[in-house]
Amino acid sequence: MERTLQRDDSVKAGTCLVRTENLSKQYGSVTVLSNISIDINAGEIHAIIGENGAGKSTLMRLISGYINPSVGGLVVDGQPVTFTTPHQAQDAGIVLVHQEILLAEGLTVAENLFLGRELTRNGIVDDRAMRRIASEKLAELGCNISPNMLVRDVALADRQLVQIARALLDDYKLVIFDEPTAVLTGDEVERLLDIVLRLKARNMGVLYISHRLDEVQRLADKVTVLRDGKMIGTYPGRSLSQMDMAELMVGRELSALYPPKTEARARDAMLRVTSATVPGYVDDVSFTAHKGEILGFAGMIGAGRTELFEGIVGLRPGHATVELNGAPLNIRSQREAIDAGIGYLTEDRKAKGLLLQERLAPNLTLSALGRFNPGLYLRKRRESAALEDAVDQYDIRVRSLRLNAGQLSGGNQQKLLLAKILLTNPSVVIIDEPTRGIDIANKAQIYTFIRKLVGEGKACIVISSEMQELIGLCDRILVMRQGRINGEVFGEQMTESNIALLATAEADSGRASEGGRA
Amino acid sequence: MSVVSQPARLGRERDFSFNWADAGPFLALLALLVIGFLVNPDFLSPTNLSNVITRSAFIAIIAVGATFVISSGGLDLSVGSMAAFITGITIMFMNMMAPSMGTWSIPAGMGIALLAGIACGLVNGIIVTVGKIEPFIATLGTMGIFRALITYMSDGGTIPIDRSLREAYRPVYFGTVAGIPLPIIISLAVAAIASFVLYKTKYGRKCAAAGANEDVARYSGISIVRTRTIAYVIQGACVAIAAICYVPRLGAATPTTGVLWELQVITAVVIGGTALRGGKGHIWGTVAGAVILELIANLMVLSDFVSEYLVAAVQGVIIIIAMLIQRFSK
Amino acid sequence: MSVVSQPARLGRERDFSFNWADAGPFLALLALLVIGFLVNPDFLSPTNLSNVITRSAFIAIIAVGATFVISSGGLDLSVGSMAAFITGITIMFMNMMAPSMGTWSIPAGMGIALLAGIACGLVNGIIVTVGKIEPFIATLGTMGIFRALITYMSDGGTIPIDRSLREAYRPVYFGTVAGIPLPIIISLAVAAIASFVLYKTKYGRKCAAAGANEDVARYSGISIVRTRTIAYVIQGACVAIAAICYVPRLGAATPTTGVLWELQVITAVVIGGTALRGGKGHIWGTVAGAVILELIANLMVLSDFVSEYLVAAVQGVIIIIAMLIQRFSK
Amino acid sequence: ADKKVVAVSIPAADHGWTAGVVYHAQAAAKEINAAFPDVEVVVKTSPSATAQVSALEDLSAGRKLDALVILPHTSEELTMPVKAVKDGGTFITVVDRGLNDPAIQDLYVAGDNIAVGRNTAKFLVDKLGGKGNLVVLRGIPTVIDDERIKGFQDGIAGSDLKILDIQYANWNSDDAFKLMQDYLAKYPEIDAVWANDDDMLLGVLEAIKESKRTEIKYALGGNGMKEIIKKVIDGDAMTPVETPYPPSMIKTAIYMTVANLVGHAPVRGAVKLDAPLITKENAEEYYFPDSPF
Ligand SMILES: Nc1ncnc2c1ncn2[C@@H]1O[C@H](COP(=O)(O)OP(=O)(O)OP(=O)(O)O)[C@@H](O)[C@H]1O
Ligand SMILES: Nc1ncnc2c1ncn2[C@@H]1O[C@H](COP(=O)(O)OP(=O)(O)OP(=O)(O)O)[C@@H](O)[C@H]1O
Ligand SMILES: O[C@@H]1[C@@H](O)[C@H](O)OC[C@H]1O
Ligand SMILES: [Mg+2]
Ligand SMILES: [Mg+2]
Repeated sequence: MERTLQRDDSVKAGTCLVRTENLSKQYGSVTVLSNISIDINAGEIHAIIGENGAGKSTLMRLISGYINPSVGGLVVDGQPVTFTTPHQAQDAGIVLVHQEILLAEGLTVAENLFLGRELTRNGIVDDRAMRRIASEKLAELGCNISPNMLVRDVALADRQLVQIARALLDDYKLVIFDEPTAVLTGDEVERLLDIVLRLKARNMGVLYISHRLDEVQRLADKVTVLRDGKMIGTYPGRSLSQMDMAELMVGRELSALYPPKTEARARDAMLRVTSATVPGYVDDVSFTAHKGEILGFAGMIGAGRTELFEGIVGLRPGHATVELNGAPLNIRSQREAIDAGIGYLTEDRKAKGLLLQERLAPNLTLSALGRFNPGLYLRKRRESAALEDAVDQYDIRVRSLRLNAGQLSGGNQQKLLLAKILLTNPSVVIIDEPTRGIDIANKAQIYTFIRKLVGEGKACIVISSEMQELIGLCDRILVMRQGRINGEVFGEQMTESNIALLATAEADSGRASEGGRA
Repeated sequence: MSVVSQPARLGRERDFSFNWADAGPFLALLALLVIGFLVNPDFLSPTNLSNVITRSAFIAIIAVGATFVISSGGLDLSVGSMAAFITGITIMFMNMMAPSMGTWSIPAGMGIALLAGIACGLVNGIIVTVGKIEPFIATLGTMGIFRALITYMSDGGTIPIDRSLREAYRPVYFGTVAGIPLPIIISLAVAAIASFVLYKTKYGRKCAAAGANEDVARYSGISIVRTRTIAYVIQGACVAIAAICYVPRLGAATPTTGVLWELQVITAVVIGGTALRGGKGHIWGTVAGAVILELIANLMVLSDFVSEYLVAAVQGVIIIIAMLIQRFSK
Repeated sequence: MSVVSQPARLGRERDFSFNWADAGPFLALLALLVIGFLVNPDFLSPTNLSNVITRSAFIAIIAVGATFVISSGGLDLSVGSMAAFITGITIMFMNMMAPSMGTWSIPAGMGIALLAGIACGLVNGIIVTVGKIEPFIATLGTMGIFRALITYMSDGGTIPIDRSLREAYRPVYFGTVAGIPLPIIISLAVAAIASFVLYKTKYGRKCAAAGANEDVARYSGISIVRTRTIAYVIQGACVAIAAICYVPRLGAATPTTGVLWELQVITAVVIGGTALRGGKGHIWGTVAGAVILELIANLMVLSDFVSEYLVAAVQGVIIIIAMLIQRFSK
Repeated sequence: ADKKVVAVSIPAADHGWTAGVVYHAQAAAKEINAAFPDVEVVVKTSPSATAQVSALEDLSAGRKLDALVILPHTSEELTMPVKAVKDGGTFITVVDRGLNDPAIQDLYVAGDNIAVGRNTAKFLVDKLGGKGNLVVLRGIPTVIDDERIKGFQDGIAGSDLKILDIQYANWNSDDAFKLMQDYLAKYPEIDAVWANDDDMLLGVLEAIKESKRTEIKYALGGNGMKEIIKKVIDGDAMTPVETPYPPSMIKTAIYMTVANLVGHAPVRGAVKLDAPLITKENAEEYYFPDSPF
C-alpha cells in the first residue's frame, strides 16, 4: 500500500552537523528504535514524523545526551562522540526542547531560563541582566509574562515558551524541537515558526517534530519518517503532501480526518452553566451544552478556558450555577463532578493527569475505582481486563502492559488519559486539548470516538487551541477572550477568520452573548 | 480506515511476581541474622529471637500506621507521645472501672484506647490537611501537647495499672498461641490487614496516589484532605493497638513512655523501603525494618566488643550499612 | 490570522518588591511580641530581649546552615550531636595547646572547630549523595555516631575548658560590641553571608534548583552530588561557628550538649518559610523562626498561667498557631 | 570452671550523674574481673526504660545470671521484668531508683532523695533567717525528682521562705541556663536558687554571673559533682554547701553483690547512703578529681 516516493539521497546542502550511525535503543528485551541513520545539516530544517510511539522522542533524547544508545553512535562535526549527559551535548552545541515541560516549578521564569548558566558580574549573579534578557527573549516569542513569576503560576503554554526561550538563549548549532507547538495557539505558533526559520537562516541545524503536518510542510527541508522504531526513509520536504506524510507514517491509507457532523436539530439542554466566575481568570460566563452536541471552546492562550472548566468541576475556587439535565448541582470537588456525571480531562497530562511512576492499570482506573471494587476489595483482574480493552479501543501503543505511565510515548500517555476519564462514564465530557501530541491517524480515531459519545446521548465540550480541529469536529464554538465569552459561531460561520476575530478583538454588542440558544 | 494489525502485545500482567526492590529489607535482615550468629551463637536461640521479635511488635504496629501516613505524603512525629498519652488514658480508665467492672474493665479500656487513638489521629490529620501546616511542624506541636498531657495526668509521676488487673491483663503481652507470643500474632494481623487495605482497596490506591502526586490525585477526584486525614486516623488506631499491647509489659504510663519512638518508627518505615516523600508504601518491609532495629539493639547487648559509650555509634553504622544493602540489592 | 498582541499581564516587576510570603514569619514574630507584652511587660525589657535573642543565636546559626541543606533537598538530623562533638574536640584541643600557646590556643581551637565541622558535614554529605541513602536515615545514623563519640571522649562526663582560657574566651558569648551581644552580631553576619551565597551566587541557584526539581537541575548540568554535599559542608561549618560561640557559655562539653537541637533547627527553618521538600530557602525567615522558638520558651517562663507540666503543650499550640499566622498571611 | 555471672544494668550516660554511674560501674567490673577469676561482671547500658526491659530479657535469655545489679530507669516499668529475672533464681540488687515491690530485691543501695531536698532547705531556712524568695529548678518528671522537691518543700514548711517559681530544666545545664535567665528577668528580687542537680547548677551559676545581679545570696545544687565540691572546698560564697548523691553507689552495690556471691558473707537488706550537708569542713571526703562526675 505504501507509495514509492523519491528519497533524498542528494549531496547535503550544508555541512553535516550530526550524523547518527545505526542508532538503536532497547529497553530490556524491547527494541524501541533500531538502526537509525540520518544526517542533520547546517542551515536545514529536518522534520521527524511518525505515529505515537514510533520512537521520535527517543531518537531526540539519544542525540541530545539524555539517554545512551544500546547500539550505534553519533558523529558530530566528523568526530564520533558519546554524550553521557545533556550538558555535554549542549557543550557540543546540541540542545533539546522537550516534548514534556521540564522546568523547576518552584523557581522563577528567569531563574529557570538561566539555570546552570547564570550570568554573573564579579562573581555575583546578575539578576537584573538575566531578567532583562529573559523579558526580551520571551517577548520575541510573543510571551509577555514577568520573568519574576514562579513557573508554578505560569500557564502551560507560557511554560512551553519559556522552555523554548531557554534553548534559544545560547548559540547552539543544532536545536531540537520535540512537538513545540502542541500546547501553543495560532499566534504563538506563527511566532515560533518564524523563529525556526530564522535559526535556519543563521545556518543552524533544526530537528523538528510535530504532529501538525501543516507545520511540517511549511518548514521542512527534509522529512524523516519513523514507524515502529524503524526508519522508513528521508524525503525532501516539499515533495510530500500532508496526506503523503500521514500515509508514510501509518503505512496504510487514511480516510477523512473528521467524522461527519450529525444533523443539527433542536436538542435538550444538558449542562447549563450560569454566571461562572473564577477570580482572576474568568468573569461571569454563561453557556449551555446540549445533549448530542460537541461544543467547542476557542480562545487565545490565557483566555481562561482551562480555568473556567476547572472552576466548574471544583478544581479551583470560584462560583457558578450549574444545572445538569435541569437539576441544579452543587459541585465543590472533582469527585462530586465525576459522581454527577461530568468528566474533565486536564490539558497537563504530565503534572496533573497521570502518575508517571505508576503502572498503566492503576493509572487507568484511578478516577473510577468504584467500578473495580464490587465488594471489599479491588479486583486486579478486572483492572487488567479494562486496560486491555482501553489499549484496544484507543489504540494505545505499548510494547508491554507492565510499563509505567511515564514510559509511554507522549501521545500514548494522552490516549491513556482519555481512556481514564471515559472510564468514569460521564454524561458530559469536557476534554481540554483532546489531541495534544496525538498523531494524525489517531486523531481521526479520537474524533470518531467523540462523535460516537455524543451519538450515545452525551454532551461533549472540547477546548482546543487548534482552530482546524474545532471547526472540523464541533457543532458549535464559543470563543473566549480575557475571561469572558466573546461570541459564538456555528454552521457556516465556523471559519478561522471569524474565530480569530472573536478571540482577539472586542466583540460588538450584537454577538457578545451566546446567541439566542442559551 | 483499514484495520492494520497491532504490534504484538505482550503477555498478561502476572499477578505474583518477585520484586527485588521489595526484597531489600529482608536481605538486610538476613545479613544481620548471619552477623549476629557469628558474633554470638545465642543470637539465634529461639528464646532470644522470640523475645526480640515480640518486642519489635510495638514499633512494628505503629510503623505500619506510619506507612500509611508517609505513603500518603504526610509524617507523624507525635506517635511516641501519643502512645504515652493513650497508655495513660487507658490505665486511668481501667483503674477507675476496676472496682465496678472487675476484669471486664480490660476490654472496655481497650475500646477507650482505640477511641482515644482515633481521636488523636483525627486531630493530627485535621491540623495537617485542613490547617495546611507542614506535617513535620504540626505533629511536632501535637507531640509536645500529648507529652504534656501525660505529664499532667500523672502529676509528673507514673500511672500504674491496678494490681487487681495485672494478672488478667498479662497474657496480652506474655501469652502465646500455639507457642507464638501474642504480640507477634497481633502485629502480624495488623500488618496483614494493613497490607490488604493498602494494596487491595480503593483507599490504598488513593493513599499512594495522594503521596505520589497531589495534583494527579486531585484531578482524579481523590480528596487529599480526606485521604490524608484517614491515614492519620489509621496511624492513631495503630498507636492505640500498640499501647494496648504495651500496658502489660511495663504496667504503667510515665512521662517518659514512648520517648523517641517516632524516630524508630520512621526509621523502620524507611528501612522498609517506603520513601519519605510519599508514594508506594511497603507494609512488610516496614515490619522487617522494625525487627531489624530491635535486632541491632539486641546484638549490642549480646556482643561484648563495644564500649558502652559507643553503642549508639555502632547502631548508627549498622543502620547506614543496612540501608546500603537495601539500596544495593535494587 | 491577524497577529494581535495580548495585553501585558503583569506590570514590570520592581527590583526590590515586598513579598508577603516572606513576611509571614516576621508577622508571627510581631504577634508574639505583642502577646508577650500583654502577658508580662517585662517581656519587652531590653535585658530580656537581648538575653533571648542571644540565646537563639546558636539555633539561628545552625538553622542558617540547615536552610541550605533543606533548600537543596536534604535534611540533617545530626546537627545537635555534631555540635556536641565539635565542642568536645575544640575544648580538648584548646586545653592541650593552652600550656604552650596560651590564649592563642583559642583562635587555633576555633580553626580546629571549623575543620571538624567541615569534615563532619562532608561525611554526612557523602553518605547522603554518594551512598544515596535517604537523608533522614543517614543523618540519624551519624547523629548516633557523633553523640557516641562525644560520650566516649568525655567518658560520659564533662569536658570543661581550661581555667586559664575561660576569661579570655568569655567575651565571645558574653561580650558586646556597641551594646549588642557578640553572638547576635555573629549570627547576623552568618545570615548576611548566607543570604549572599544563597541569593547572589551561582551556588545558591544550584541549591534551590536541586531541591526544587532534581531532574531539571541535572539536565541543566548541575551536579546534585556536589551541590548537596556542599550544602552539608556549609551546615557543618555553621554548626562549628555555633559551637565556637557556645563554648564560653557554659565552658564545657557534655553528652547532653545539643540534645534535640535538630528538632528546633528544623522547626526554625520551616517556620521561617522554607519548605521541607526543598526549593527556595528563606535565610532571614529562618533567623526569625529561631527567635520565635526561643521567645515562646521565654514567654512560658515569664507567664504565670501555665502549669509546669503543661508548658510543652502550650508551646506546641503556639507553634501551630504561628504556622497558621504564617500560612494565613500568604 | 563455671564462672559466676553478675549482670549490671544501668541507664546510658544521658547526663552527668548517669555518666558517673557508667564510669563507676565499668571501673568496678574491670577491677572485679581482674581480681576474681571466678566472677564475670557484665555491664549494659540502656537509653530508655523500654530498652532496659529488653536488655534484661536479652541478658537472661542467653545465660543464667547469678546476680543482677540494676539501676532502673523508672520504677513502675521495670518492676515486673526484674521480678521475672528473680523468678529464674537470680540474686537481685537494686540501686537508687527503687522498684515498686521491695520484696523483689535482695539488696537495696540508694541515696536519700528526701534528705537531699530537706537538708538543702534546712540550710537555706537557717541562713536566710527564715525569710526570703526562692526559685527552684527541677529535673525530669520522675519519682526521684518528686522526692527531692517534696523533701525541699517539707524543709521550708513553717518558715517564711517562699518559692516564687518551679519549672523543669531536664537535669540539663543548657536548659537551666535559659530558665535561670528567664527567672532573673521575671523576678527582681531573688534570695536563693535551688537546682536539684549539679548539672543544672552549672547553668544557673553562669546565668547569675552574667546578669551581675547581687541580691542573690545562695545558689545550691545537689549530687556531689566534683566541680561543685571544689567550690565548697574553696569556700565559695554563693555555693558554700552541697548534698551528696554519689553515682559511685553503683560500685558499692556491685562490690557488695560480688561479696555475697564469692565471699561467703551473706549480704542482704537495704543500704541508704545518707545525704548530709557537705560543708567546707568535710568536703575533702567527697572530692574525687579523677571521676568524670
Ligand atoms: N523507559 C522506557 N522503558 C520502556 N519503554 C520505553 C521507555 N521510554 C520509552 N519507551 C517506549 O519507546 C517507544 C517510543 O517512545 P517515544 O517517546 O520515542 O515515541 P514518540 O515517537 O515520541 O511518540 P509520541 O508522538 O507519542 O510522542 C514507546 O513505545 C515507549 O513506550
Ligand atoms: N499566576 C498567574 N498570575 C496572573 N495571571 C495568570 C497566572 N496564570 C495564568 N494567568 C492568566 O490567566 C489567564 C488564563 O490562563 P490559561 O492560559 O490557563 O487559559 P486557557 O484559555 O485555558 O489557555 P490555554 O489555551 O493555554 O489552555 C491568562 O490571562 C493568563 O495569562
Ligand atoms: O539520674 C538522676 C540524677 O540526675 C539525679 O540528680 O539524681 C538521681 C539520678 O537518678
Ligand atoms: Mg514523543
Ligand atoms: Mg488551557
